Order: sequence, then C-alpha cells, then structure tokens
Amino acid sequence: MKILYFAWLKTKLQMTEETIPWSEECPDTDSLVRWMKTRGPTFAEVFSDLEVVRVAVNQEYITGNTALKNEDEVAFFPPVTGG
Amino acid sequence: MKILYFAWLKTKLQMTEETIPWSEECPDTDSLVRWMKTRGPTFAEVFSDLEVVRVAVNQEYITGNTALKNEDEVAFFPPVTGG
Amino acid sequence: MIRVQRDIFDIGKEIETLTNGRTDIGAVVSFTGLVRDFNDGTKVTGLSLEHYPGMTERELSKIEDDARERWNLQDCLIIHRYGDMALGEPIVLVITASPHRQDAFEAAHFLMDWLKTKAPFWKQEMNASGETNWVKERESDLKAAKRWNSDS
Amino acid sequence: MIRVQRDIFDIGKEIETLTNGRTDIGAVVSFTGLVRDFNDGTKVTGLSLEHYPGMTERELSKIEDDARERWNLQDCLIIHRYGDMALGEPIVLVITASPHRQDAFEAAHFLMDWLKTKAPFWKQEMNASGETNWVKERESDLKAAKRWNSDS
Repeated sequence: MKILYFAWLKTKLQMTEETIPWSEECPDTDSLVRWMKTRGPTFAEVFSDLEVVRVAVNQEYITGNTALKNEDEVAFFPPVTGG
Repeated sequence: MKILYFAWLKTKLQMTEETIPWSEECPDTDSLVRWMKTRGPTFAEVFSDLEVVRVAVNQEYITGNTALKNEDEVAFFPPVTGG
Repeated sequence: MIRVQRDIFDIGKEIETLTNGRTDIGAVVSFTGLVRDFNDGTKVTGLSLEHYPGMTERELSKIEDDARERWNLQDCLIIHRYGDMALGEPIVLVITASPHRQDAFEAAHFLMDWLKTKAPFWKQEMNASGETNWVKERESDLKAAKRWNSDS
Repeated sequence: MIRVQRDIFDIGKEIETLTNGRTDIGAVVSFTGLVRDFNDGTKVTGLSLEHYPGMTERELSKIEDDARERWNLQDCLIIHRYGDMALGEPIVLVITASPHRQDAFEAAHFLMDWLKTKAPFWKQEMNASGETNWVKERESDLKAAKRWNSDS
C-alpha cells in the first residue's frame, strides 16, 4: 500500500510517502491507524487526535472504517485550508 | 417647474421635457397629476394607472403627496428596468 | 465609486485597477450583466438603455453607501452603461473587495438587487422585425430586492 | 472546467475567454481569493500552498458537478494555484455564467464555500521573522459550507 502524508503530518513525520506491504494485521483503515501509533513517539503524537486527521483511500474521503487492499493509496492529512 | 418624462411615458406623450409655471391650482404632486389627466386623451391614458408611474421631485423618489415650488424638477417614469 | 457611461468597459482592467498594489484585500467579487439574445421567450437583437442623468448618479451613490454601511468593504465599484448596446456586450459591472468572502459576495448581490429596482434606467429591446419595446418590471426583481429589507 | 496550476492567472482574460462570442449569457460572477498581509491578527509576508495531486482534481470536479446540478449554469470555471505566492497575488478564481444573476451568484458562493472545506489544499503562512506555520481550519468556513447542505 502507498501511504501519503500532507501538511503538518508530513512536516512532523518528515516523510511525504512510503510503501507498506499489505498484511493481515492491517486489513482496514482503523487497524492501520492503530498500527501507526505503535511506530514510535512521533507517530503516536501525530495519530493521537483523530479529530484533526482526515483519511482518504484512493483519493476519496472515507467515512468510517474502510477495507484495504495491497494496491490501495492511503492518505493522511489535516482539515483542508485552501481557497 | 421643469417636468421630465422617461421611457414609455416619453414615447406616448412625444415629449421629453417641458416647463410649466407654478400655479395655486397645482401646489403639490397629487394636484399636478390630476391636472395632467385633464390635458387630453393621451395624458389621461398615461396617467390613468398610477401603479405604473413613478414620481421623483428634484431627483428623489417621493412617497405620498409632496409640495411643489416653481424651481422644482418633477419627473414621471415607469418602474426601472436597468442592470 | 460609481460611473455612468456610454462606452463599453473592460472587466479585467477594472478589477486590476481596484486591487493593484494592495495586499489587504482577501476577496474580490465581480458581477457583469450582459445583453442576452432572449428575454421572456422572445428573440432580442439589440438593446438601448435610457436613464435619468443626475438622478441615476444620486441613486447609485446611495446604493453604494448602503452597501458600505452593511458590509465590511475595502472598495466598491459600480459601472452602468446607457445608450445602444449589441448582443453579448456588458451593461453593468459591480465589483466589491473585502477581507472576507461572505461580505464581498453579499454586498455584490445586494448592489445588483437594489440597483435593479432603484436606479433610473429603462431598457428598450429590439427584435428581428425591427420593432422596439420597453421592458417590463419583473416580479422576481422586486422579490429579490425585498429580502434585503428584512435584514435591517 | 477546473484547473490546478502553479502559475498566476489573469482574471479578465479568463472571463473574456468564457464569455467570448456568446450571446446567451445574462450574468457572470467572478470570485477571486487573494494573498492577504494579515490573518488572525498576525502579519503575513508570504504564502505557500500544498495540495494532493490527483485528489485535488477529483474533488474540484465533484464540486463543479454539484454546482451544475443545483443551478442553471451555462459555464463554470475553477482555477486554484499551488506553490509559493506573494502578497496580493490571486490564489483561487471561480467564474459562473448563467442566464440569471441569482444562479450565478449562488453557484459562485457555493463553489467557494465547498472548495474551502473539501478540496485538499493546505496553506502555510510565512511571517516577518521567517517562521512558517500551517493555517488552521476555521469554524466560520465549516458553518458557511454547512448551510448549502440544508438546501438539499
């Protein structure tokens, strides 16, 4: 799976993009977020308040837990501030 | 008094402007309109439906009967359709 | 600012002039009214606008003052043409500038709605047979103008 | 139509392109968002916009489709820039064209309100000390977007 980070998530994690192989431990977005929190203090901090983190799968906003496949693109970003 | 006509009032009366000396018979806009109706069939027709005739005195819309002086400018016109 | 003129105007140039060199404006809204080839189901071939010189400027200035009182505007321009106009030509331009988009949008909409029922302009349409006729007042314009009354 | 680009754009030219040669348009509304020197009481010296290529275009297209469904629009253009921008430069442009002004006004306002809360752009402001910080979501933008939901 391709994982993308934008805005302050990118700045804090010092990463714009990474590839994670799909595994049975992370079959959906909820479990992916739980796993993210275990990757160290910075990840734990970034994913601590899910109110300020939006999730998109294959460039579409998701509402609620969403199943993931190995070829999916998952993006994490803050509320948008364009315009 | 200077009297101005616009849009279809001007077309029907075939007149854009005229000067009428102030008289005691027409001390205000209501009496001026009454007098207008007596000037012949075209005038009577133009002033027959006051719902579609707006009146301005000295370039300000009036609401209700308004006193007139000899130096006043009185304008008669239909509801506006600009923009 | 208001301008009543016979000549055509350049929308882009007017927006440019209003915003040029300023860094405090966050939102600019423009409205342009154009001569349409159809009105009330009738084909139109041209338009002529009559106005009441003097009173037109007074009314437009009042409308501008009203808008500036109600909304946070940094600048405001109304241009209205009179005389003969071809299809597709602009008739009227309203530009509003504000720190916030809500103000710019509402003020521009208000300016158009009030101008439509207050500024002494009268449209005369020409059709394909060469006939001219005076455009009638629209109920929808009266309603549109009224809704800004209930606010105050 | 939507366009996501780094380059600056010319508002007048975009309006001209959209209306040129047409005689069926009665009303054109444009909205331009500009880089302001102040935000939330802090002096701003420059702006940088990040976006999510691919998703940005999808979201803007959806927003345009929504507007075209809700209002009678003859044309519609959204241009949004990304990258570095100087004070006073335009960030976003929305143009709507309709036979009627109510439709053009409402659709443009809707497009901006929805774009603000849906299109994946993120602003980073620079201040006089050379610090950069990510702009926070505004409660007022969420409210502005919500009012278009109750309509449907």
